[in-house]
This record gives sequence, structure tokens and C-alpha cells, in this order.
Amino acid sequence: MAVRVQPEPFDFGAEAAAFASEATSAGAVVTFLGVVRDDSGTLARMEIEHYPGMTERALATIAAEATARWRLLDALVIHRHGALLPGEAIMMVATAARHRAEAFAAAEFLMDYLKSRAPFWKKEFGADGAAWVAAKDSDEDALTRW
Amino acid sequence: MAVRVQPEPFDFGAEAAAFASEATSAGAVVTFLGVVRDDSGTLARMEIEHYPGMTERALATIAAEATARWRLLDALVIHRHGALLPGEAIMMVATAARHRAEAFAAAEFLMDYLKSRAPFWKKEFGADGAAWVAAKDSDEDALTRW
Amino acid sequence: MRLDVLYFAWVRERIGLPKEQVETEAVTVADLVAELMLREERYAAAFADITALRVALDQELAEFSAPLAGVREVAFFPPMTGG
Amino acid sequence: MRLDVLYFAWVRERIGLPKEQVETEAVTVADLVAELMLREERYAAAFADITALRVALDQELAEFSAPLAGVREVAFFPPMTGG
Repeated sequence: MAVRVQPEPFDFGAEAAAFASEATSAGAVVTFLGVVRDDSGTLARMEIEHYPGMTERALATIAAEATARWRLLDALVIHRHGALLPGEAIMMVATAARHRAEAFAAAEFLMDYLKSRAPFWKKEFGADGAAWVAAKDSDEDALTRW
Repeated sequence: MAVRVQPEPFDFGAEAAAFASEATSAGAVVTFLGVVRDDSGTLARMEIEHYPGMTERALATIAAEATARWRLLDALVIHRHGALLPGEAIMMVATAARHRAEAFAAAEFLMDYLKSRAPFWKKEFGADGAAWVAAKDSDEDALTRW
Repeated sequence: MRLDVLYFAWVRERIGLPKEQVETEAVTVADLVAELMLREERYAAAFADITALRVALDQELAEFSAPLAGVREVAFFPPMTGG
Repeated sequence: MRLDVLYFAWVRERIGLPKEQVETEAVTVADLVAELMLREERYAAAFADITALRVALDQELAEFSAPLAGVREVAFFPPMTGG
């Protein structure tokens, strides 16, 4: 199980390949990649603030819970902070399990908890100024299924 | 949308990276990788038979249905046939959508349909001889949720 | 009519060939199965438990009650195990 | 007691600093919030709608009714938007 919080870009393909090749007894590997979208076409950049110390603890707690609950063979969470451009990767999650149902459920659980329980805050800088991204009720609601 | 049926190995990391980099307006990319497991420790190899012609049609139909239903920006299915060794990648699926819920649902849908509706048959060759892998009721049941 | 009949996985192994041409007047898939089972023991063995089999007509999954009119290719195989 | 109080995102921007030390006798988080709001308009503005805020005690999410006894670090921030 690994958790990384970093300002630097990460190489999704290389991380996914390394994760899969190390999970040798897994039958199923699921990855999720989150990318900065620019729906309005006016996004100059996104800045992600986080709470150093608590972030790593929250991610490790979430990953450990997913690992125990779905008997994962391995789990990986990488989350960036700082300035990101549209199209850049924000974060990724990977899970390895014997069967696909566990790998999928654990990856979705990790994402739902990351969205609402890990101390990250996104701010968008565009043509019309800057604004903090508001939390979505749907993200909070997504937690109730677990 | 792309569907590939091939005996050759594929490079999961490179495929995942290429898929993600081409889905430029996606906020969410999900990949699934299926690997030959050797639970008993006695598996020498797996052989996957398929129905040339129908396989490609079935996969294209499934991928098109997933794309329409979850408004995917892109979808990829790669499935190998022929002889595979334990630890080798059997197949992968990738989905790109604006939001994570759609990308996850479409990937799980693709996997459930692939398991029971695409004409592939697995045979395991081990120390005790060879045996066709039996279809699991749970795989058939998984289809009822969609 | 003349049909291409294909067999996969253990159906292929039991019958002992992957493909053959069959001249038949069978109206449905079930009729064709009944006809094949009368041929030889290996066919009877392959089709003994029809609930363990699946059929595709011209590369689309179908029911055993489906009519064969207009069909060119029939395939018999066990439940699929892809993924 | 002396607490490290941290602010993130728009809470940080409204209050105008990321971190400060606060000497307080507040029993609960809510007491601390009430005390801070009396200080200056910028605190009152930041804490005006408490339902829009979250709190962490020693880097664990907590309720506003939670006691501060034994706590060293308190952080206030809006609902998180990671992922």
C-alpha cells in the first residue's frame, strides 16, 4: 500500500504498469485517473491547497480501510497539490484484488472518500477571476452507499 | 472507441497512457486489467479459444452500448486469445467520461458483459491435466444489475 | 438448406471437429440439435445437456427455439468465460 | 491552553492568515469559534455560516461540539474537494 502527496506531475502509464506488475497474485487491477477539465473553455489553471500532515494521514487511513474491507493485494493513491493546467492529471488510484468486483468496489470507495474526506481544496483561475470549487452534494451523498 | 482481439501481449501501461492522453476533455479515466491467476500454484498455462468474427462483433456491440448509455468520450477493449502464462495480462478495458461515476459504471458494465456475452472460452493446463473453466453463476447474475 | 455449423471449446472437443457443413430441413435450432444427436454417439454426448450450451445464429446469441430460416452460420458452445 | 489554529482555502483568505497561536479557555470547538468571532469582523465573516465549515482536531475530522481538552492543533476549512 502506498500513498503519495506531491506537487510534481506523475506518469500515469508508468505508475499503472508498475502497480500491475508488482501485484503478481492479483487477477484484477483497477485504476482511476482524475484530470483537470475545462468545461467552460476559460480555465487558465487550477490550484490545489492541502493540509500537510493531515492529508497523508487521511489518505493512509482511507487506503488501509479499503485494503481490509475488500482484502486487496495492494492499493495506491497519488494526489497532486499546487498549480495544475487543464488536461493535467490531478490524482490516481489503483487497486489490486483476486476478483474484479473487489477491485472495482475498493477503487470507487477510495474515490468517494477522497472527494469528501481528504483535506484538499480546489481553486479555479479563469478569465472571470478565481473561485473555490464548491463541494457537491452528490459527492457527500456518494459516501452513504459504503 | 476501439476493440482489439489479438494473440500478442499488449503493454498495459502504454495502452493506459495513450488512452488517457487522447481523452482530452475527460475528467475521469478508469482502466481494468485482467491477469491470469494461479491460485493452485500448479497452472502451467491457460489457452483462450474464441469465435473469430463474432468476438469482434460482440465486443464492438458491448462497447457501443456502454458509450451511448454513459455518454463516454472514449472506450477501449483489448482481449487476447491463444496461450497465456500465469501473471500475463488477458485483457483490458478503459473508459473515459466527464465524471467518475459514468467511467466506473461503464467499465464494470463492459466487464460484466465481456465475461458472459463475448465468445471466449478459457482452458487451464496444469499438473493434473487440462480443464475448461466453468462459467460462474455470479458472472451471469452480475448482468441483471444493468 | 445448407448450414455452416461451428463448435467451440468442449463441444468442439466432444464432436471432434471445429466446423462442418450440414444439409438440413430443420425449422428451429432445437430441431437441428435433435437431428445431429441421432447421427452418432459423439453428437449425442455433446448435446446431452442442452442447458449447458449456448447457440449463436450468424454470430448473434439466440434461443434454441429460434427459427433457422435465412440463417447461414450456426455455432454451438458452452457458456462463455471471457474477461 | 495554547492552541495552533490553522485555516485553509477561503477561510484562510477571509481571515487573512494560514495559522496562528490562540490562548483560550474554550471548552468546545463551538466555544472557540464564538470567541474568535468576537475578535474582528474578518473572523465573524469567516465563521458566519458554520454549516459551510468543517473542523479537524489534531488532524482528525471532528464535530463542532467536540471538547478541546488535550488538543494541540485545530483546523477550520470548507468542505473538501479532492479527487
